Amino acid sequence: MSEERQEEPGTLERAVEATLFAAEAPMTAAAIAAHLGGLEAGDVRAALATLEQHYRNRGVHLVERDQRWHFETAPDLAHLLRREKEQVRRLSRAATEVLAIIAYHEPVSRAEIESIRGVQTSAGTLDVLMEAGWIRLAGRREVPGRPVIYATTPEFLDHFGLSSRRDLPGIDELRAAGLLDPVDEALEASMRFDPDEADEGDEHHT
Amino acid sequence: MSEERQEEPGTLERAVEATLFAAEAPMTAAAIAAHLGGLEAGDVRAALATLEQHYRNRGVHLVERDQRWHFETAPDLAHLLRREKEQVRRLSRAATEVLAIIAYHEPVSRAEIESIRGVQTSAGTLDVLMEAGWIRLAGRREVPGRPVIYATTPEFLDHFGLSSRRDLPGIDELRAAGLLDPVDEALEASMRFDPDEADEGDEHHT
Amino acid sequence: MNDQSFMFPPDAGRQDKDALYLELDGWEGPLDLLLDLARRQKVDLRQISILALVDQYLTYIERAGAMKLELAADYLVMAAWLAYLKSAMLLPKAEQEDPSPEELALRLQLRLQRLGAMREAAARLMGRDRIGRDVFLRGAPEGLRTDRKTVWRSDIFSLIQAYGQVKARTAPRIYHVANRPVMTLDSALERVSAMLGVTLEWMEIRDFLPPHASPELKRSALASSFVAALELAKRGRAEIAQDSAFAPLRIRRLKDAAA
Repeated sequence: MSEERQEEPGTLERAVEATLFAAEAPMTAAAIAAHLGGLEAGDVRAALATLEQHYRNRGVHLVERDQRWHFETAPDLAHLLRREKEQVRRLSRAATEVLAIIAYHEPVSRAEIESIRGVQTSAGTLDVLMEAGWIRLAGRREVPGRPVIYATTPEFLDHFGLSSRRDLPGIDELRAAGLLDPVDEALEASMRFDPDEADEGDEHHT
Repeated sequence: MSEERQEEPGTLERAVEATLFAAEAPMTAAAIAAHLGGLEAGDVRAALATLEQHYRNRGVHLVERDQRWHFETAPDLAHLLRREKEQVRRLSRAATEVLAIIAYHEPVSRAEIESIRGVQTSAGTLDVLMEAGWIRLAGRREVPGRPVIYATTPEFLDHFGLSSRRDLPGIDELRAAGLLDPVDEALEASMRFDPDEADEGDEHHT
Repeated sequence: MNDQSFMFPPDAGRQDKDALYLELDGWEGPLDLLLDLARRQKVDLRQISILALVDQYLTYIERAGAMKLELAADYLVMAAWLAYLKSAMLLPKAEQEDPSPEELALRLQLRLQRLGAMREAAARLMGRDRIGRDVFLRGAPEGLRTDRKTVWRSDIFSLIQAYGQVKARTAPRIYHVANRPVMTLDSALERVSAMLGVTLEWMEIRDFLPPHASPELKRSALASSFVAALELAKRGRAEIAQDSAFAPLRIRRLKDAAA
């Protein structure tokens, strides 16, 4: 359809339109007729048909369900009612460490992560990584207590631009890059003021 | 008017229409733009103008109040839609007067309200208006005693169908007649310039 | 004084005590009553005769008093003020004080105009199409919801750097003590005892140290030999002497002690 001719809506049509707009629940043609002061339900039905036609291409539709009429947002626009607003946040240092450990050692349990990091890991940190879609539960370790073990996901490789985990630099390469040098006091101090640290308050060194 | 040509509503127009239909409170063009995912407020305003035009003759109108938009039933259908139970709070004469004084003079202190009405204002009167959401504290007047001053809210404009305070009935005439100026100011002006003064007596003020 | 019916609200004309009382009760203070009386002059408030208005008010209050109705203090204060205003307006102009009665009358007129204007404004405001009375909002809006979702961001360098830091922080530390030769207490004891056995002369402690030792070993040997000397002295096998602080420490075997 390209263009349609619209007649000036009649009084009954306008009254039915307003009634259904203001109604708190869907109404039958008879209920609308009664509400408008004892009109013929048939006349109301005719008005409803005209309205239904008028709203067919609009952002709001007039729909009939179980003989009751109501306005609702057009189905193709339903997504507008619940929108997701994205907020970009940088991963905290604690979470980055945990993620790195999982990536290098997967699959690992939380206890193993903690023993590698040397600090306790809050449940929140793993939640954040799960929420980010970078780690997943990879079953349980068949040892006493059957701890859950974690592994990285394809999304993790994607985000970090890796084609596979083998792309991660090995220990020797890290050492060559100076990344294994003992953390000196200055670095330690600078890390203490890392703003990301704020959300790691629940962790303490063992 | 007989017939008008209606174009198929555009995507943005439909989205704005659906958003405002579903909204539980009036929205500014900027809020609609943000909700629809960071559109230009200008584009939304254009869509609002088209929609306003489209609904102008219908049973439901799109109205702008204090730069916020909402749909409401057409005022001329009031007699058909008025419910059995009155949804509107009945205000005492004192409360309606106080509300009018605040609306036409805002921001205004309680002492200023009382000097116009010639009686003390009971605390309950202001409370009723605050509770209705029609007035708000608007800071303090920087005079001795630093009295609290009151002003109206966007909900007040909404409720009384005012696009802005400029829409207050007769406000321009009242202002032109000096009836919104304090008595002292009007007195001074009138003693100095009022040509009627000659009629009141042949006395000349020094 | 003007026509009585002009001064009284129509239903107060019945001269019923209660009705009059209720009338008074219905006014919100003297200004309200004055405005009502002024309205009965049926002229623009700007053209109002203040003198006639004052008379009406005073008559009203008088009648109420005659009927032994309790009058609120502010009605009586207003009556007194208006009586003063009336007398001032009737006085010859020359005897007038400041503020002039014209000014006082004008002030009253201006106040009545303002109250009248606001009363009309209130009525017009209340007569507008009001939400919930004349116009209605959507009865069952679906509502809009915005769910906030956090998108996490990081990069490969941060990742490997973090791993490096974990490794560096937690790598088992190997303490290299090789290349640090020491002389144990046992060997020092053995050496000092053996050397003391050779002579009864005093010997300086540095004579007990291995002659070609590295500086590190010498420091260790000195400490161990000193402790060994103390041990031998305790066992009564040697004696230690020092002439002054930091002077050479001398050791010799005790004569009667067995070597």
